[in-house]
Amino acid sequence: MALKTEELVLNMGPQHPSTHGVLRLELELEGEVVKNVKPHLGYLHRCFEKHAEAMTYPQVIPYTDRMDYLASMYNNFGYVVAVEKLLGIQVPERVEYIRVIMGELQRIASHLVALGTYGLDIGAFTPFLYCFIDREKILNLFEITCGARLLYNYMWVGGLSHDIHPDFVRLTKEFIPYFRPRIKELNDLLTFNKIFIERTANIGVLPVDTAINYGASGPVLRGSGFRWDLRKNDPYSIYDRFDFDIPVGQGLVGTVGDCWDRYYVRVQEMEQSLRIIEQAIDNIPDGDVQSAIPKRIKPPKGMVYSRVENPKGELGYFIISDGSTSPFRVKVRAPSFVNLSVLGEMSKGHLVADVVAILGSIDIVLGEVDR
Amino acid sequence: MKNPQEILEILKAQFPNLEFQLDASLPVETFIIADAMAINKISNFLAENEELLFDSLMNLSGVDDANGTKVKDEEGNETINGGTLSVYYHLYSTKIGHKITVRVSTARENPEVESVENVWKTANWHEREAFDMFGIKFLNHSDLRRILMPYDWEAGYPLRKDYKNPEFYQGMKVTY
Amino acid sequence: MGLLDKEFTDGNIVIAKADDLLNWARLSSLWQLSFGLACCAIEMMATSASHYDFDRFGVMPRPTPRQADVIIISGTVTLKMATRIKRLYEQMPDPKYIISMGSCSNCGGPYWEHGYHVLKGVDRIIPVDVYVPGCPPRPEALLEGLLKLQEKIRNESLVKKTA
Amino acid sequence: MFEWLSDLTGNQILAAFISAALPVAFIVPFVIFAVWLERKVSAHMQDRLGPMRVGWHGWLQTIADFFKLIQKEDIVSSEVDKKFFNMAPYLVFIGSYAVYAALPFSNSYIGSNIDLGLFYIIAVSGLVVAGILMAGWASNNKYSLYGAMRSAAQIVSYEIPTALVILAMVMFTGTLSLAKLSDLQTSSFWNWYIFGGPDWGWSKLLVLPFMLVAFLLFYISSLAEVNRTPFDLPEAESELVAGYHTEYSGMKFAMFFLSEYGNMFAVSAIASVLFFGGYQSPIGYIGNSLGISWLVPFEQVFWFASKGIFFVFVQMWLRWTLPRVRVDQLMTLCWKYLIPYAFVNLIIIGIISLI
Repeated sequence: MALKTEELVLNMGPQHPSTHGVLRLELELEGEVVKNVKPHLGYLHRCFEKHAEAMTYPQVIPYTDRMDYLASMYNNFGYVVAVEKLLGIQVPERVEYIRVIMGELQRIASHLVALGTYGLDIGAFTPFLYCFIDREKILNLFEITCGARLLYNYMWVGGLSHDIHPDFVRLTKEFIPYFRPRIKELNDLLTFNKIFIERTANIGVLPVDTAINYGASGPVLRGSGFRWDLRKNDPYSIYDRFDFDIPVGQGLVGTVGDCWDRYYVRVQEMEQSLRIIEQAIDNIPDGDVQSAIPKRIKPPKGMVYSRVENPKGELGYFIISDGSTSPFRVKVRAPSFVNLSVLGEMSKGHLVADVVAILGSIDIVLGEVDR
Repeated sequence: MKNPQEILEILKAQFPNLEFQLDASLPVETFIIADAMAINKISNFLAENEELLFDSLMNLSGVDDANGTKVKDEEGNETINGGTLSVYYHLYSTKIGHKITVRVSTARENPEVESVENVWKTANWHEREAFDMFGIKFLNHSDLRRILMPYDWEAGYPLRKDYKNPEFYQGMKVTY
Repeated sequence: MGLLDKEFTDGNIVIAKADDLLNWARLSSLWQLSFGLACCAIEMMATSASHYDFDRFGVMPRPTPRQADVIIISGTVTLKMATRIKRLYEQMPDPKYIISMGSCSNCGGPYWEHGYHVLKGVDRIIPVDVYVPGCPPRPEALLEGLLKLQEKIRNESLVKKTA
Repeated sequence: MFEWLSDLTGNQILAAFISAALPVAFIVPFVIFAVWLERKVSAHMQDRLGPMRVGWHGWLQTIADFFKLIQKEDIVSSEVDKKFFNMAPYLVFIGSYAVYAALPFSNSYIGSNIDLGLFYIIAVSGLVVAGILMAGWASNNKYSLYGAMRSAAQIVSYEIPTALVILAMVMFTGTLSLAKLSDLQTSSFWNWYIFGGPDWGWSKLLVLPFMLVAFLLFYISSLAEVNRTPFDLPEAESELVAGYHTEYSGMKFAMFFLSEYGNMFAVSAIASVLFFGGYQSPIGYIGNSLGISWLVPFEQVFWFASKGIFFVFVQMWLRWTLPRVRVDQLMTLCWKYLIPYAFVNLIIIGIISLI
């Protein structure tokens, strides 16, 4: 009798320590080599789009919080920018500045979770906790502003739910010099660790044209070496006033577009976010943050596709208005959803352990993938 | 950089047999209305043409236009007969920097649209989502299954305006 | 059948002391299934992280349900996930406990009305010991929930309760 | 010890049982202490406190865990191969326990003072592989199977550099007996083999760097043999859930836990015997200077345990600092780096001991 080999199908998830939530991956393996990856989504499908159709425009904001729950501020941001475009209203300068500061703080917080859990995927437990310590400091800043730690409902159409706390500026200024050395510490502990580099360099290489064809955005696209950031390429709010760089993957330790590049882009982006906050924090003009909030939000018949640079990538809101107080249709172009579709392409021919590394480097949030 | 009007002219010149329309009546965004059964060809052209180079599909969304006749039965459940379902394509060119929205519409009773998966890979999951939520069938799609809802979901397509939620799913009560 | 599987009809001093020891062991060493669902999972992670430190109470994350004592349902339970949660619960060895964390798993939370794919309350499929309200609950609230669970375990007994 | 016990009880079989049971009296408290230590060490490295609520700084934590694991339901799913599934944890434990028979806790207490101690240890630790493979196979779970396969490949491969280092040490010292090895490194720490051994002269100076290399090679491969980070692939949490013990609950899981920590101490103890004088005190004995001769064995046990625990601590330190290597990198490290280095080292130490 001749020996025959069989492909082994391995189910990862929905309960698995490193699927970052409730994703299920069906791996077709030959030995430990991955032949094919089939992601199965929807374990956290919370019907956001249906809710958006049933709620009025301001009522949708808390639901946007719950999509990418690691970057709630930015989800608010994207939504209110879209609705403001539909309404055609201009928000006060003070609101714009505070939004940008909050958005960038949120970007740092979100990247901290991404980097920490990425360490966890590779097997290093301690960086994860160090990242959470720093994230906790940012959450404190949010908490004194709006009272919530995770889901803020802070940005409203035309304004903000609260003005900033009198101590906010001082505490934020204290945070910046505290955090810079911590980035260096993270680099020493994890980024330039020999084993970490061995695990992530040359793994899951994503060429630029494939990335664009798959619609990848954010650090995944930038990791492939494409200088693309909506804050610069399609500016919204007041991002055109600030001076910052767009870090891209350069293949410092391996090939351009590998896992390490995507990881390192995030590390560098935290630094750039600090720069934006530094420039913005001293220039917050005075004013009333709620002056531009319309009494009744009833946009004219029309539609808008508006996109912002969420920490995960391009977050787009496609809103169709039928002239009533609630949207006719809201479709969210979730960056994680689109970025995740590249996984199969990237992980073919790698080992099981690499699939974990690649998935971690995409940095998905299941709330956003499934909505 | 081309504006929608110019893009429309280019499309009309390329495909003289097909009908195109520019809808600029709505504020904020104008879009081109195209034929659902030719969208693959059109997309290919949009992506390849030297002047257009739409290499990135930002978003693909299904929409229930709810423009048919609404019928109420005795229990007050509303169903919509006739009318259309639409698919919106938001395209962007990373090389040139212009964008365009394309809309195709298809009959609600048997919604069929050509797939654009072979042009932009990202359309694969977006189209599966539109199928899952609206029941729009994408022809020549490689793997048209439900994506978010369970594979054995039988109660219809949840984002249609006349969707009715079932009472039970696998023995679990769904309603509050 | 071991000693512990039998039901004692009336208490005595030996059982009372054994109760104390076993309950103490159970409540001080609640190993949690490392399993997150949604937003609340992030707060659960924050609770395990340095600032709040779940480990102080002896809570240690275990990746496999076979070695876990408590499962924290942290987030929205969708219909697709519900069957899996039930299976996870069934895979855990007795005695096992459930903390339902956050409004979504308590009752459906903000998704109660239009959530066509959301299970309105995890207690429709598995028995819940402690409900922690909030959307999401703060880490302090989760710690309080854990303390409540410990209190509940402390009052358990081998003796079958009458009436 | 055995002679003394058989004199005391007048029965050789009874004496054998007592002296065989004594390591249990060490392993169980050690594991209880080590698990607690692991949690405390990790916590303090991560700006946390670790267990605090049961006893002073949570020192009763592991005892609570133990009592809890006893009362947990023992799940044997219907799909498993029951015979092997039930046998595996005990086999693994026997493998790691049997090593303790040859460990010289002091010059008067060795479970079994056999001349081929080192040889015996290498031989019996192979049982662990069989146990793990059995556990992975019998669990009928893909993750377990992967964990077990990885573990078998890993332990078998890493036994080669370990054995080569041990071979070098045997050539240099001329003995396979652990007790004799410890006795050779007596009186002071500069007689330890890590510092070139007890023979003074140019050979000590010459061999010193190679001893250092030998120790590093030994320690790295021993890390892999006991499945600790960065080589904890068999139970890699982020990939394989819990590896070969994914399906085990309650006491059977506790047996795996026990043998894992038992193994950690065993390899640390062997490292300390080979290179750091075993039970010998680095600074002389209080018992000798006070003239209380019965104190000396206890001091020796103390030194033996503290050297072992120190290396266990280093293992924990590494675990909470380093990421995990990948399975092919693990093999590359072993076959392309450690084994050639160990060979070269073996040859050089051989030449030095010849001339």
